[in-house]
Amino acid sequence: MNSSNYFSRWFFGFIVLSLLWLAFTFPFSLAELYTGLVVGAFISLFTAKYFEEFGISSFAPSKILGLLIYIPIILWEIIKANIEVAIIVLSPSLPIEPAIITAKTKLKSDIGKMFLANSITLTPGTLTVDIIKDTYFIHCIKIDKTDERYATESIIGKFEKHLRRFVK
Amino acid sequence: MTILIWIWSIILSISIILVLYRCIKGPSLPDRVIALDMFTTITTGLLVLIAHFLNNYILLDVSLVYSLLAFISVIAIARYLESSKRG
Amino acid sequence: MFIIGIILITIGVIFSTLGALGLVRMPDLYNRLQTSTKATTLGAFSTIIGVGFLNPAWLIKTIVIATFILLTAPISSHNLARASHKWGIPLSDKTSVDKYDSKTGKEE
Amino acid sequence: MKKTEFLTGSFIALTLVVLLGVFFFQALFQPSYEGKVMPIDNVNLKDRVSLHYVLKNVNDASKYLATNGMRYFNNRSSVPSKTITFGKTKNLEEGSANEVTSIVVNYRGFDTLGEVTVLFISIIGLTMLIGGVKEKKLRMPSVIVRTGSKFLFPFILLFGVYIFIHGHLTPGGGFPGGAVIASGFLLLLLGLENFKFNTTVSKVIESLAGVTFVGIGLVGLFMKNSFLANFIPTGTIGFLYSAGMVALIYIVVGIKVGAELSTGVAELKEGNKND
Repeated sequence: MNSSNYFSRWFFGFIVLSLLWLAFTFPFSLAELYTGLVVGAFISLFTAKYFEEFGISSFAPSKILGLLIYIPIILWEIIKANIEVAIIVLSPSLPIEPAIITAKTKLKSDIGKMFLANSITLTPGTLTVDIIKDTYFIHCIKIDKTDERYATESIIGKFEKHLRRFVK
Repeated sequence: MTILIWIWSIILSISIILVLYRCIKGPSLPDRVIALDMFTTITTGLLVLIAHFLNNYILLDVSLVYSLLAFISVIAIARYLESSKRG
Repeated sequence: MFIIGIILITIGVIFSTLGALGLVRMPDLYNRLQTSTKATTLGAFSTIIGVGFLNPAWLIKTIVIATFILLTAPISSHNLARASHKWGIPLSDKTSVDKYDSKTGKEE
Repeated sequence: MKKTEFLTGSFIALTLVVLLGVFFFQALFQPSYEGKVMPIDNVNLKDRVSLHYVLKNVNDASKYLATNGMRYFNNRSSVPSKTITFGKTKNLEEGSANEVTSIVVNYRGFDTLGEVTVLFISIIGLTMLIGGVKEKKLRMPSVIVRTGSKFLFPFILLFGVYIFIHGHLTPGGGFPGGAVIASGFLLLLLGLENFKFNTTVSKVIESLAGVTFVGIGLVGLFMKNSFLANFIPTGTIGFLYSAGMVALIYIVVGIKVGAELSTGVAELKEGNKND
């Protein structure tokens, strides 16, 4: 999919940007639709090269379904993360044992790595500090084992299997 | 309803004051940048609340521009810090 | 609709305040970054979506704003953490392991 | 800086300045409408506002003047005032829901042309000043920042375009929209390690936009006998296709300001290595 051609990227950008335009100008009207189509086509004409791993195949139902499943999972994880942080902040003794540990991912594409890193940053007690090739350096607020395999399973594993449904 | 909005705004203002305390005291430059980043995020929420209070759709556009500019400024400062020496 | 909106805004306001409290209480920069990123992201997200629920005509626009915040906040906080590690901000005394330090000099 | 670029840039700037001068003097030598000057000590503010503004409707104003004539000037308080309803009132004088836009582009469009020209000249000056400064090397960005800036750039661009196309309906307009577009380019300059901003193309786009601005003004001059007059029907207030020329001019101003500020930002980051 890395080598999706220019037209397929342009089409992806055109659809996404036009939909976003309609979302911006919410009370739907035909004038907005025409303007949105023109603007979306024009912008994606010269920003298509930045949609590197997308294309017409991104609209496959399985991928859209994967994204739709992923959204509630990440939202639930964010809420859990916040409750955990709230307990730490409100307890008088500040029970923290910070550490920077490593973990490995199997995702290949840049966009997949970005989504995974953002998910890690938003979820319980973890923050991505850097990525070098496939190694994630993660700052944890509270950790009992600093083993790499344990970290890979507990932190990355729960997102990776859902993310693989729509990114490589 | 109005009373609720007042309470929410006052609590958000208190949190903004807490953030400003860290911004003034912060031992290093990145601490202050974090405080400012958080300041802008809270202010975006407050702006949307005010948009509801004044029933003014226009402020939503303003809040989007505000969060966009905050994001880009934080990235700029971080990239500058990344490629310079502490001193 | 109305009640969901009020509950969402209340959750958002509470978590924003908790994030601010965490920013004041935490001992070193990285932990501050952790609390501030998570708490304010959820705080702003839930406040904005809550306003969307109070005003159903605004819902789509508020979802766009909230998604934008959800996408950009982790990127900027990641870049700040990386920058301050490279700039030389020390970790707190409680830190047990720092595996990043050995490879800091190596560029991709 | 390349010599040809500089020459084309100065040529266009000179043309703009000469055109501005011509219109300035044309305005000076026009006869005044009233023919008499009011004494300064008892000027009423109401007398300073045009009848069109009080009535908010061109057609009604002309009808009123045709029937009532000079009586209007003696008895201001009897002028009927119209209410304006969003989404219903048709053929308003300037038709823009955002009053600031109607003032900046319609009543003071000439001023805006001057502002845009000032911005253009200051960017040229910045280019000359920055020339010879060495580029500061940034460290390799991480994968997240690189991918994130690539992913967000089209959406930021779309948002900038949204702001300046909706300049007559929501706050914003050409200048903020251009600034948002420039911030998108700033994000790319920060986030990608080998992004080269093509200053030549941006200068050409900017000059074309400036020429279009003056061209719209000239069309107004030929059709309505006044430079930058609103020659397009203004439609219904609050709709996208309304306000006539205001929307058109704000699109041009947005493109021009976006290109100008992006050029400025790129020059600040990269320095100027041609000269």
